[in-house]
Amino acid sequence: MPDFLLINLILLLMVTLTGIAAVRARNLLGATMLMSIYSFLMALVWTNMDSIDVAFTEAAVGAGVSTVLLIGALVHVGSEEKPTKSIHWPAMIATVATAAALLYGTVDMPRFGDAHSPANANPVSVGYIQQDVDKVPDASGHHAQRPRPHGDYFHGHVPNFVTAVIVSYRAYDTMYETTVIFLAGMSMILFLRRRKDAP
Amino acid sequence: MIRDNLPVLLIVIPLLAGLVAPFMRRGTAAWAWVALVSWLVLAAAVALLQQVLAAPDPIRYPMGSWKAPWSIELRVDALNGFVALIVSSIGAIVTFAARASVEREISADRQHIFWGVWMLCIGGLLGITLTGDAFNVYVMLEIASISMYALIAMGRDRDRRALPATINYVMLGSIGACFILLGIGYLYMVTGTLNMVDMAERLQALQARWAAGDLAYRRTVLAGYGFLMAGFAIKLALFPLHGWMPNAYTYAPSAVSALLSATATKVGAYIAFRFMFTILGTTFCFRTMRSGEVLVVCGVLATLAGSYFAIRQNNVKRLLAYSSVGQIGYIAIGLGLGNAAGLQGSIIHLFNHAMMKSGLFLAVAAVVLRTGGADLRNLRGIGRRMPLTAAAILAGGLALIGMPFTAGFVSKWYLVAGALQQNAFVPALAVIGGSLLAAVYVWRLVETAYVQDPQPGTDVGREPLSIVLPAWLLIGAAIYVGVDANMTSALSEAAVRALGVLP
Amino acid sequence: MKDQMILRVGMKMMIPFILVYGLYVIFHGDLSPGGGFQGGVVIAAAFILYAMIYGRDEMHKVLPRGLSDALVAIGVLIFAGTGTYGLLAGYRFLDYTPLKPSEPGGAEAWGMSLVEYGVGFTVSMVMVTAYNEITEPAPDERKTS
Amino acid sequence: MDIAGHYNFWVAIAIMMIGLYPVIAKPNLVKKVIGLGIFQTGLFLFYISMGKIDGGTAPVHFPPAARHPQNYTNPIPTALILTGIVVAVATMAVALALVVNIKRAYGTIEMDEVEEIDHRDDQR
Repeated sequence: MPDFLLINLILLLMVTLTGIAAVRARNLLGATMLMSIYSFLMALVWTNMDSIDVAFTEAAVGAGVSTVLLIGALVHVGSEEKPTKSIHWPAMIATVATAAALLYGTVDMPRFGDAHSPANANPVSVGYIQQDVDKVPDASGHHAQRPRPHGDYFHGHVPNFVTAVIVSYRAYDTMYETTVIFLAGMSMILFLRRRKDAP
Repeated sequence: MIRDNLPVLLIVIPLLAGLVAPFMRRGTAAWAWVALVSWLVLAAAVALLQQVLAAPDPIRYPMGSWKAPWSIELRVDALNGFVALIVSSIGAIVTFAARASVEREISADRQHIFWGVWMLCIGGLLGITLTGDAFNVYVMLEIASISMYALIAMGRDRDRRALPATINYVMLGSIGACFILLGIGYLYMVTGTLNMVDMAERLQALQARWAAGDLAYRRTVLAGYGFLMAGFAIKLALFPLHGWMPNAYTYAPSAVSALLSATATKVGAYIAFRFMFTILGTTFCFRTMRSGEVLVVCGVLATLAGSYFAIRQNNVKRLLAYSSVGQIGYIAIGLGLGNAAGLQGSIIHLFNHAMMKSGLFLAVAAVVLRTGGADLRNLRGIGRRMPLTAAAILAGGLALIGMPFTAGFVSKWYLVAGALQQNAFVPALAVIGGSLLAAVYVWRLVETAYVQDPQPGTDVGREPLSIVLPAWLLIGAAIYVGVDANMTSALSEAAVRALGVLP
Repeated sequence: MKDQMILRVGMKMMIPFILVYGLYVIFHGDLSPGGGFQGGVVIAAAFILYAMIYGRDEMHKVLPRGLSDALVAIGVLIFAGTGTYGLLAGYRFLDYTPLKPSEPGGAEAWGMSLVEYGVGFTVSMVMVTAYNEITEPAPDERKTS
Repeated sequence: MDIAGHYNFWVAIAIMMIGLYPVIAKPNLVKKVIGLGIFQTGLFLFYISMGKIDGGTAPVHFPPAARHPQNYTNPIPTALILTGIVVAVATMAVALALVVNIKRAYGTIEMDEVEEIDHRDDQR
């Protein structure tokens, strides 16, 4: 897999450098543009790691909507950042401590890309890929027998495993994810809508 | 059919109601709708708790009927059911009381949206309480947090300082949520499942391997646990990480302070209980990680420092917020002791503190409504002008101190008993010392209300009974469980049994 | 940007394609990468572009505020309603089987599509609302301090 | 423990820390929001890294291929992170709305100046 490794390393290097540049940029509009570039690069990283859905979302949301929102906010707040002193030591100590704790945890982790790690070889993810999960019979006797004796529950209707996970197996999470978005919209109306236009 | 679906009804009813409420166009209509629904939710919570106590095993509800580790399931045992009862009863009573206060403090054209967000906040808190899936905890936490940000920021109609208070909470709360997500990720990485029961079984198997000398994935689990607890400590406002709380509760609308002080931190405490006892297990938390000692130290410091800071405040809402920091210290002490009596004290205190604190905040909301502010000077002469309100503050204050025949006494009794069982004298002394400090700040409130003369030239008018009577309902409940502790001690015993500490 | 001829004409030609692409992403969520969320954002991008080029007042003629506010809630209600339908039909919450009891696998696919449409409505309209509100000029009649 | 085996997690942690530092250190609220965004993306990179499988492909099934778990990236982290991204953008929208409100109420978005103004008000 040398090609994967090479592309991955180059992309990760670019992402990291863009992230540092976005944080360090004095001009907030510049920082916003760097954030947008950062999100696009991150989308590439995820495409390279075979998480197409996440890459798509990051490209649409991180590079698109977030940038629009940031620029919209900058129109109101101005794009100059006040100069600050070089290093904020308490923050640096907190950051280094957090990083140390996180790195301590990575030492015992399964190898990156391991198909036999506990997460990847678990029956849960295997079940999601084979789409061979049963339903629990309920009090009224529904689901007492399977629609098919073996194999794919969806009869091939849902080839995208991720979609099956987010809107069927774990639809409850997704429902509340949509509610989070609803709440964000309501908060924007609460905070920013002008008085006469309120619904 | 309703009996089989009670757990999900408890979550879906607030969701649907909260989605509809913003489109009622008038604040009062939205309030009436939300108040009605919150009583319905309370009824469902009571029925669910009865069902749980009658059933031998926890009630499990797989979403979408998918088999358990693949689906998200709700899992309700005595502890869940009890916390859901706390959240929904506070939600019902405070919603009922909040109308006058909200109409005064929030501009009229935003109230209908405010009530929708309010309902979703209650729904999110119930969602955290009932879920049996680790990642779902994070999603529900975000529902509750984002609605809390919106609710707290609505205080800016009265005081612009609500805005910086909220943005601080947004930053700290988001970092806390990220820590929780990191912790869940570390645990997912070594177990491969997100279902709490499944995760617990796999972690037990892993711990058996460690005991046999094979230290596979050990450091990953240790780091993951550390991040989870750090995240919960932020959400719970445990002492060194309580920074967001005083300002948020001070500048939030009074009704919001009453709701959040009683529910948000309690749910944070519950989820720490759940992860420590159900998922990782007592051996891991108390032997391998020594988190008992850490929690007791934080709890002792919180009790003393919180109460000390409370004494120095001149704003009643801020005083009560620091008092909450101290009271959360008691919960942490009981959790850190880890024996049956300590845990029981902790769980009883969840209930007691919710009742007392939201009762007190409601009484303060009545004062704000009539005098226009929550400073200590607004309290002057309240004893004569608003006798019921002042009496509510007095009774709630006595319960906070932990006088005999009030709720605080029962939980502190259990906590001291739990500490003495382990020959831990420092926490026992801290519980008593915290009560003494509480007596000082409660005395400041009572002295201002009853002894000092009212500010001349101000007329407060009639007491707002729509707020004061619900406040008395909450404080009355706090006093009732102090006199007759059978209900709470039986429930907490069942809850401790569900945690697996008692046989 | 109202006086930029090339932008006006170019956008007028592009916006239908953006909308169609957004709908494609939503409708094909179960077959290919994408789904309600991503498609919703793409659709929102079309409206936001329109508002940028022609001004927000023009966009409000196409998509009145009341409508976008209502669709925000209707999207989540479609999702929760699909779940509740399972409940009312005697199954469990979010069980899509009663949508087509004769073929449970197909019923799941039906349910997933419905739910994705709901997500698409909410996400696109929230993004449009967020854009509208964040670009709202500062109110003169209300001083917050 | 080998460098080749964990480098992706370390890069994810580095990105998280690049984001965490400005959230604590910078007084400018927009910078804090940007930092939070970077922190959350690093966290998402960490999640996606655990689902990656050597030689696997995107989690979409095309009929002749076998539904063998070693052929596909683990769909669970992907599904979780889709939710995570949505939550992140919701948080960002709420935070930016608050920042705009703070600018209107205080005339600045530097947190230290805001605190100074509040402190001065308290003195009065």
